[in-house]
Amino acid sequence: MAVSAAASDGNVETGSWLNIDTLPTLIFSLISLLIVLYAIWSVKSGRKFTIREIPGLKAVDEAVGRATEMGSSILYTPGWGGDIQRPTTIASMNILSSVATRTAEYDCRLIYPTHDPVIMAVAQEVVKESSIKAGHPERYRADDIFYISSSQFGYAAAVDGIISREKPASIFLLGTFEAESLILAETGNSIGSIQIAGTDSTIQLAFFIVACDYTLIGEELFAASGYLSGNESILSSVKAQDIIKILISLFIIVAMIWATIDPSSTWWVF
Amino acid sequence: MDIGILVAGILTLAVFSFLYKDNPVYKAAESWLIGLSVGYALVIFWQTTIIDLLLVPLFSEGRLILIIPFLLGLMMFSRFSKKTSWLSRIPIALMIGAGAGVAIPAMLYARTLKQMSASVMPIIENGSLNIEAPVVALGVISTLAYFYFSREHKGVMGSTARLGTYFLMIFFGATFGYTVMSRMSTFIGRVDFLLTDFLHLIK
Amino acid sequence: MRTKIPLVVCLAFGVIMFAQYFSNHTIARAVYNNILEWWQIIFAFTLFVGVAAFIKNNLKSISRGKKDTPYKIVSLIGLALMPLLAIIGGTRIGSPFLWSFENMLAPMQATVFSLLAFFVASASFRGFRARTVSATILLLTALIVLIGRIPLAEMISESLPKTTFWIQSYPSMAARRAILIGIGLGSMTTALRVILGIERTYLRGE
Amino acid sequence: MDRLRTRWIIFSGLAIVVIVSYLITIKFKTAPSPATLKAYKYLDTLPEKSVVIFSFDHEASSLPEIQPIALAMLRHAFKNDLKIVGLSLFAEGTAIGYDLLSKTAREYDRQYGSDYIFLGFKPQYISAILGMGESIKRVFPEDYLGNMTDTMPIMLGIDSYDNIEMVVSIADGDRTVQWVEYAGARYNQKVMAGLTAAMITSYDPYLSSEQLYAVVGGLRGAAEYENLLDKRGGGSRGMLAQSAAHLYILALVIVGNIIYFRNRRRGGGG
Repeated sequence: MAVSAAASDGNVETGSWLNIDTLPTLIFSLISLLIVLYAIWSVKSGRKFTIREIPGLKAVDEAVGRATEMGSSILYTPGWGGDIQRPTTIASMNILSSVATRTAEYDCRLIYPTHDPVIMAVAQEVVKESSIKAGHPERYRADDIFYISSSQFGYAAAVDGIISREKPASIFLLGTFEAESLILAETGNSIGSIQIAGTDSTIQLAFFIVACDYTLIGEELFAASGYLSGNESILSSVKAQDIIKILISLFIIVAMIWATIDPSSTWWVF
Repeated sequence: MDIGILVAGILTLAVFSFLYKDNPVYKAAESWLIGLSVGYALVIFWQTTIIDLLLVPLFSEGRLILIIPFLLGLMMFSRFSKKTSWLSRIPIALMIGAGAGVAIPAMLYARTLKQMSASVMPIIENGSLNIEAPVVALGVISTLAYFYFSREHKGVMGSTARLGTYFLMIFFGATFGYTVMSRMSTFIGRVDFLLTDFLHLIK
Repeated sequence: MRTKIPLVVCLAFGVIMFAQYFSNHTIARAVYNNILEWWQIIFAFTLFVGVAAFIKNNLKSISRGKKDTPYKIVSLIGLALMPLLAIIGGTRIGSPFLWSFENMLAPMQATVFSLLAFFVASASFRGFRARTVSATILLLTALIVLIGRIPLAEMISESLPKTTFWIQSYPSMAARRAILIGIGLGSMTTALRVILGIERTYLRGE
Repeated sequence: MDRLRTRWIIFSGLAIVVIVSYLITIKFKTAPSPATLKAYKYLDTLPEKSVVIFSFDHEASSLPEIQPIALAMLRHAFKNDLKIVGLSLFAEGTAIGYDLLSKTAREYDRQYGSDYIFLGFKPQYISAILGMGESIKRVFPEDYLGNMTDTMPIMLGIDSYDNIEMVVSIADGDRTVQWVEYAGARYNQKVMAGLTAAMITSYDPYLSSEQLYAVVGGLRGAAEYENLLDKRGGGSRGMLAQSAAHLYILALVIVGNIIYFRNRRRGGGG
């Protein structure tokens, strides 16, 4: 296949190995990667990282407990928008793992409808593992984790049907959501379920905040997956992200003062 | 009346019947929709990907390297058998790995670096106070503080994070407002179709 | 071997795709374009797997003779119809395939989507309560935007639409920006863990 | 039962408000937002025969909202005798895009092949966007109607973003982000957008960092644009219904809160 390079430096035939325009990104990437690797390494060598309390997370136990008390079920949806490689889907799977451990302990039914066959397969495995970990492998029901349709509103309509028929006491909406978010959350709201939502889709967050009891906002979803699973590599990544956030804040403050003193300078523009 | 508009009008009304309650007409329309949409995707992907990107280049242009993704694609079907299903991990691993590799620099550039430098504005410009500059900087920094997980939100950190939640709520409120606007527009568009094209009540 | 091969594949393609971003070289561009094509091809196959699962599920519930059998049959007919039309009449302008898209699929999707207007209305009635300071800020901002973007606003006061734009362009944008930065960082660290093989969730599920 | 009844009342109220107000014709003056004005001015001052790409990056479901925006901008472009290259990065936008483009072209008596062309759909959008930076004809060897692209008169002087003044992405999701992040960042291509209202706030950071040139958002944006063009269309026609719907929601929120506070006072007193 013939692909010609877009060479900006005059080297039209082959282009340069290093695109100078991307240098700031490269430097920033390397700094970030080093910070993440350092955090992972320091956890490996025994350092403990803790995470602040995230309000929605306390509600997880409450949600499972309530469903058990009422002899009802729990519905868990990863949303329609994601596929298995999305970071949010991965975070959602990690949370599913701890929710499934608790449902297995309490013998509470867990329904997991999905729009993606690969997500279905992974979720089945996650729930199965959690049941084994909880000491109740017999409580794993493969049929409750199923594929519906890849069509957005087909999926939404079907999950809606399940919600109104099964009336789950608690609903988890964790993953990547698009317009179906409100259809699901509103229906859940109308039957009075406890709803815990979390997504990185910023538009849908507004609806979740209005219609759900607890909402994990954007990055909180990632942190929550570390908090619940106690997975140290996730915790260390969260720590690394925090360090980078401090650097970014300092950068903005310093550059802003600089810009005020010397308006002609533009070193902060990449 | 144009038969297409008639069909579209009837299907539109069938879907709207859901608002009264879940009913067989709606359910039939919904199943029809699901079936058609899956079939449509099948055709589009067959044409634009399997034919255009795989079969034509492989067989008429002789790009033999495409045998690799072809085989990897076929491995996805190993999922249907317990014994071989681990094979499907390989194509998935490729997609996940490549996706992750692309994401790191792209995310850092567009979502982080670029946004970071765009947040820098002079506080005093041409001798007058530029109120937006501190508002944006404070908004960004306090919201970042809300997303700071390593420490409990107490003291200075706590009040900064609290300020961050207020900025977040402003964003969610504005988004909610605009989304309401959007959904209403969509509905108005369907009303337009029903009143103008289907029922001819408006010229 | 069952985990090692996928981990190696993931690592290799992750590193290549990371590195190519910084290069303009012909070889780097060619490698990049090829991998993108592979990605696309494999993705199409996952869709076929999904369709196969869809057919399997539907046939299964039809054979069990459940109440919703007629609906499942409707779905399967719809699924078969589109490829059939495409084979018979092609997919270009004026083909039955495109006719079905424009007169059945598109209007139905648009209508299901417009149902959201009604859900928005009932959510506004039920969920939008000034319970706390945060909730009140959310509510007020939403109302300002709702009013500020209709022609009536200009009649009430010139400054109302201006306030809307100001809120949208500064405080709201700042929060969205911080969310973007946060998600960017979160995705970056997840991606890195995936490439390094620390995060293996996707390897589960056989 | 009570819950269901409230729902019906709310639903029928909305339907009545929108339908009745849509039947009434009132002309509004809609002052343009800064972003709409910027988009309009840009297209208005482009020299004749400049080439603009219109990319239909949306699904069929958002057509009702997207169509008036697309029509207004297309009319403007055809009126000013700009050349238009249409394409789609969403399968569902393809037929719709071609329809809109050819319908508007007929209004202004523009010829296919010399004044405008529709290239059709490419699924791998990132590689398509990047590829067009090197050669549009290689990414789209055939147009939507099956003509060889390089035989079309309009394509004579066009081969990459160097010959394109502006990309207008008509979108209901984050496809425009890809235009910004790949065509914009890598090839310095100017990009602006026609967006559903729901997406407006998501694009504010890109607009403010000037990665995105301008935005025409929602039915309201369409109405503003139509006003600037002095040509009435779907946007202006829908403005009264839109306003009525907003006021209806406003009323619902207020009534909802009154009920809430009244109940709380009663509940809290005991």
